[in-house]
Amino acid sequence: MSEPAKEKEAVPAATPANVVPAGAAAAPAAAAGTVAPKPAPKAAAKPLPTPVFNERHGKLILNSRYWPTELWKSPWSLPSYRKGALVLFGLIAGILLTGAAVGELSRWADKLYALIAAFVAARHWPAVTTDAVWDLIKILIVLHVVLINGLWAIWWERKISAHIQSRVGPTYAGGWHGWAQTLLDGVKLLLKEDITPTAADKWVHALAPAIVVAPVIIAFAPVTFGKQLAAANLDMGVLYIFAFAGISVIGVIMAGWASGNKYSLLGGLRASAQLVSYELPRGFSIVPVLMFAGSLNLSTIADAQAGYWHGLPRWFIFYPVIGPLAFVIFLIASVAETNRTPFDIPEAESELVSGFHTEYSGMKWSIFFLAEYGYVLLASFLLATFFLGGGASPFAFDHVIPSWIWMLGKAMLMMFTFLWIRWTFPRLRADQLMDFNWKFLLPWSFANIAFAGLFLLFR
Amino acid sequence: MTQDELYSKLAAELPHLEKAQTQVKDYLTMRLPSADRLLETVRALKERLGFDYLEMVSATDWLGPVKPEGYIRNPNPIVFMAEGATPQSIPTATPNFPYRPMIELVWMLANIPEKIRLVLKLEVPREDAAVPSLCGLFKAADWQEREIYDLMGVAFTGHPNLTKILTPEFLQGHPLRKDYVHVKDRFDE
Amino acid sequence: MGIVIEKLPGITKGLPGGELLLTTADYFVDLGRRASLWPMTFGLACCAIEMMGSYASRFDFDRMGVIPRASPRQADVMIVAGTVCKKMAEPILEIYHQMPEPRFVISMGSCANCGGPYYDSYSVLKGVDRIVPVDVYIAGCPPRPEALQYAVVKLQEKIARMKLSQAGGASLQQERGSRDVVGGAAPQPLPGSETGPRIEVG
Amino acid sequence: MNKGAMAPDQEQDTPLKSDSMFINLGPQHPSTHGVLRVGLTIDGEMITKAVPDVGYLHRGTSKLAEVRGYHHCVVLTDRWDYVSAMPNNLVFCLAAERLMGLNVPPRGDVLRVLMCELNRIASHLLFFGTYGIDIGAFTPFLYAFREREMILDLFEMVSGARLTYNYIRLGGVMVDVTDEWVAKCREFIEYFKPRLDEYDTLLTYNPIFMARTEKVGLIPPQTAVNWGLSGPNLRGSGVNYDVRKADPYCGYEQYDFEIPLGKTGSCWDRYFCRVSEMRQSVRIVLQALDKLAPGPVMAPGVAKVPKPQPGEAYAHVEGARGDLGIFLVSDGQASPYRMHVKAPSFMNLAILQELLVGNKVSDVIAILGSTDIVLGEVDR
Repeated sequence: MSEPAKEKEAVPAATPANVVPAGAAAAPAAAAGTVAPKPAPKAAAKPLPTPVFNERHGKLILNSRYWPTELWKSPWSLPSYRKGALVLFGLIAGILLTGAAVGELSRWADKLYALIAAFVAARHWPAVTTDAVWDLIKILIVLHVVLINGLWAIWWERKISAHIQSRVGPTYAGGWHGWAQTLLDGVKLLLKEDITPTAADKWVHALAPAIVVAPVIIAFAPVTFGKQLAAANLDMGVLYIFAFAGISVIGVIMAGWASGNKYSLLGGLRASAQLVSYELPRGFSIVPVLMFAGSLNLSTIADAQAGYWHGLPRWFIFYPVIGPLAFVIFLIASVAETNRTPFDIPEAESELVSGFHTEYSGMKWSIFFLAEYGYVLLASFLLATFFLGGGASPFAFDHVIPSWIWMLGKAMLMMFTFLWIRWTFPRLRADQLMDFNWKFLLPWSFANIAFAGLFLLFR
Repeated sequence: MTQDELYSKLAAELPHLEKAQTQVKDYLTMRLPSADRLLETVRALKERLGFDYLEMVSATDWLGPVKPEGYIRNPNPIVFMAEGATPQSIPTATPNFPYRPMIELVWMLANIPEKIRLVLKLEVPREDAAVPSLCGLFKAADWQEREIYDLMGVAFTGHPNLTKILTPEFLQGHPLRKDYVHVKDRFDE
Repeated sequence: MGIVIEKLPGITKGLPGGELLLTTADYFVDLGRRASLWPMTFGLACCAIEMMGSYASRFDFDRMGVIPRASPRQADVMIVAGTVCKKMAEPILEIYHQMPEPRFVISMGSCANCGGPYYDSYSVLKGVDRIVPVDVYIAGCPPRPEALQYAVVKLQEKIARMKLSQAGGASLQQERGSRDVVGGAAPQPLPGSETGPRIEVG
Repeated sequence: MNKGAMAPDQEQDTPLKSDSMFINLGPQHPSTHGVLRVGLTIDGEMITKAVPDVGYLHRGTSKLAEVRGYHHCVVLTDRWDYVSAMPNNLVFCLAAERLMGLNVPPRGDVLRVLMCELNRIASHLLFFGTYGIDIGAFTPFLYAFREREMILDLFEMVSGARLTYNYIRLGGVMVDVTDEWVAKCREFIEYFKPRLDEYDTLLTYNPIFMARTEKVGLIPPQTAVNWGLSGPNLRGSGVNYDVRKADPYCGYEQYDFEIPLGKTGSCWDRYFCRVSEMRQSVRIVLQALDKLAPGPVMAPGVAKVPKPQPGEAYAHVEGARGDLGIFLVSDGQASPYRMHVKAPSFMNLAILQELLVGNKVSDVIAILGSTDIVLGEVDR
């Protein structure tokens, strides 16, 4: 907006012939006939300087527009890059130091439990109250992990995608790097009109978001957030997670069916086919891990990866052939399970408008996103637990940084991988997606089980 | 192939074609005497002379200067102009210009390997203007003929799907005809 | 949430200290609405390219929290970017009706404002405000991305003045009943809808 | 009539199979690139019938041109193919100049070529970006726009506008460029060349992208010619037809460049033709910059209100989308008596009704995107 004003200042004589610089006023009839308001009388065919349109404007653009040419030659010469790297380093260091100061969370949990027990004992309440209160706290924590993750992950995804795409992402909301963006989005969505289309099946339409989001919250119960840090230390934790995570697909199909929209229906159909198919390689890919660990308990699996081979951590991903293969298959299948690019055909924006949630508005719609990011977090924690050693430190000499920091760091790394994939790849077609699953992922996950069996046999 | 070569070739192969009075500048322009020989001529051009690329189908209404009633001339309150004022020039008739109640159809055919093009012209009367469709020979004619039908009101006999293509359904008349008068619809208030 | 938003302010107003409560609520609600104006990806003509330009790297609409949504159900603001032809008028009306309250309309470019260079054309609607209520007009043919961003800033200023106690926080359109056809035109089978295809099938 | 459960809203009594479904793609849809509507009859995910419906952006420019002056008509041309407006200006000016018998000075011709080629790059960049979105990759769009903004800056420096330039006028171009502009243009080209290789790694040879586009939407050369396709859509099928070579204008015969051709006529070939054309355009731009010799840019004696002699003229140029032609008739008045636009997008779109049948819904988007239509030009 300020450019024309600036320009006006720079031009001393604002004549109607502003578009024609001074040289053109006396230009030959050649050009003046079309450009100048008052054509000069036809002079002799003497070549005069050709008019140059609005030279000042051109220079203004020349000097004011940002071209990333310099950036491309040497990004580190830019002070903002150096400053950003410094801030990032400081943040990481701060988090590590805080972690070191806090120590293991399980220790604090025990203390808190003892405190509650003492409080209950002092009041002469029945002893079961302690466990009830303790369970309630755990439930609330698990619930809030999912909710806060939604706030965090969406903001993070927008920032990361922006920086991948040479943008900056949310900046204004909340002040510092737009930290409040998701929060304010939530406020808006909460107060948005909630539309149920006339063609929709009302009850199913309203129930679908709940059925999508409830399993992911439930599935977080056995997830270990660090050493001895799980809401419920289940012996069949892996099975439990997979069982509950599989329920969400029903909600997706319900949403697609009940919306009364053909795009939604197509989205729902695609989702059902895709999610059911990718459950299989996802499940089979971790069978080698279970074979090595000999347990379905997530804590046991994490503990089985403790220790080092000559400095290299004994994580499953470092097992020759078997580990990386299982990791890649599980990662791909997880991306597919969360309906994200390149497997986002159920909600393919350029094909099906918004897929199964086309007809959802306001809070109901945002619940789908809560579920999606919940699954991303769940998959990240599972990847960290199964393949990256859970809370184990990657360095043999490190005894300071607590396990929950490592767990969180690894989960965030995995989450970043998810976002990175999302903003890099194009989308597969439905049949190619199925081909990829049945002809590549599933056979190789079976083969991997065989490899693991042979490995165990001849160890 | 140059235009002269093409002309001599045409004179030999298709003697009923004659050179048009007004030539489209820089292109050889031939005139068809009547509509019945159109299909036969174009088929010969396509199969024998290799004009297999139909570049353009156009039509001109030679009735005379365009009627101002074809334009919406409501005084628009947002446009700062005097009541009823119109900024465009209102076309007037050129003296001694042969205006006539005819529609002249123009086809431009190209021979891609030979890098030569040919303009075919055909005049039909304005009332019940109808010419055979070239859809059977060129798929390219499909939409172009529909466009001419929609805007100019020339019926192409034998066209598989001769319906409106560009104008809205409630628009009456063919806008590019020179005597088109705009009928107000519900969006014009 | 509809009931809460529509009925609660009236009740709260009568309570002691209710005004103060409402003012505070207004602030946060408007903050949320201001910070996340999601437009529809809805391009009509030339202006749509400039609209795409404003989402893209240099102008980066995401800074203001503006991200395009493909479905009208999830959109807050409709940017009418380009020439509104008569054939397109009815789909636009329908899309407007599909958007949830509170909803806003930005008329981008001369064509959408008043017909622009096509002011005397037989097939162009002379201004989108003949069919939907417009909040912000942008001049230009086409307007620059900066102008579109300025329009969003202006719209944010307008939203900041919205009050929960008036019309349930929605704009005045709700009172006027914008769910009905604005402008007195009778509801027609819409060309863009799936209920009245004009295309032959079979 | 056995109407299917999912198609209760068919107006026509059509013998649909019981499992067919009618889908409206558009007029408001993220991937129709404007206001196109395609009525799709699908069987599962397979298209059995596709009917494109255009006219949602019909602005009646042919009619309007009959009351506008020749100079004013250039303004109307900007808005057909709004993604690459320079060739639109050029083609109208060429036709009008033929009517009036004007000769453009050499520097004017070089500037015209320069601007048209830069605009071709800008247009193909937009295609590259939006095609990425169609296939599901969002990031290429942002990269393409980053580069496109630079070209728009260059245009803005010479014409003052970003999209609708009105730069090429009757008898030449509006104004000359400065030396700084030339330097800036060279800087852009230097920056842009490596970016093209980057695009290849990002999208062109991406396995997923190739799988989505390589064997999809095949157009054999005969079909392409018969449907009157032009531009990269025709050349993707291997037909060597480029107006710049076949019917040179503005001195294109003096430039050294190649016409990239596809092999099978698949979506990927059409895409690759455009990406390769960007490289060729870069070559032409560099040659044109070298050719810029001092001199006038506007022919002398262009009247304020030109009234050409009665006559007819046809001019066509190779726009970013193909063979863009104008048929101009004058009866000696200040406005064209008739202006017909032969729009390449219009022709490229018509083939969809044949091309889409038998493909999947996902492929519809891939095919539609690969034809690179601009609805402003389709409907005019």
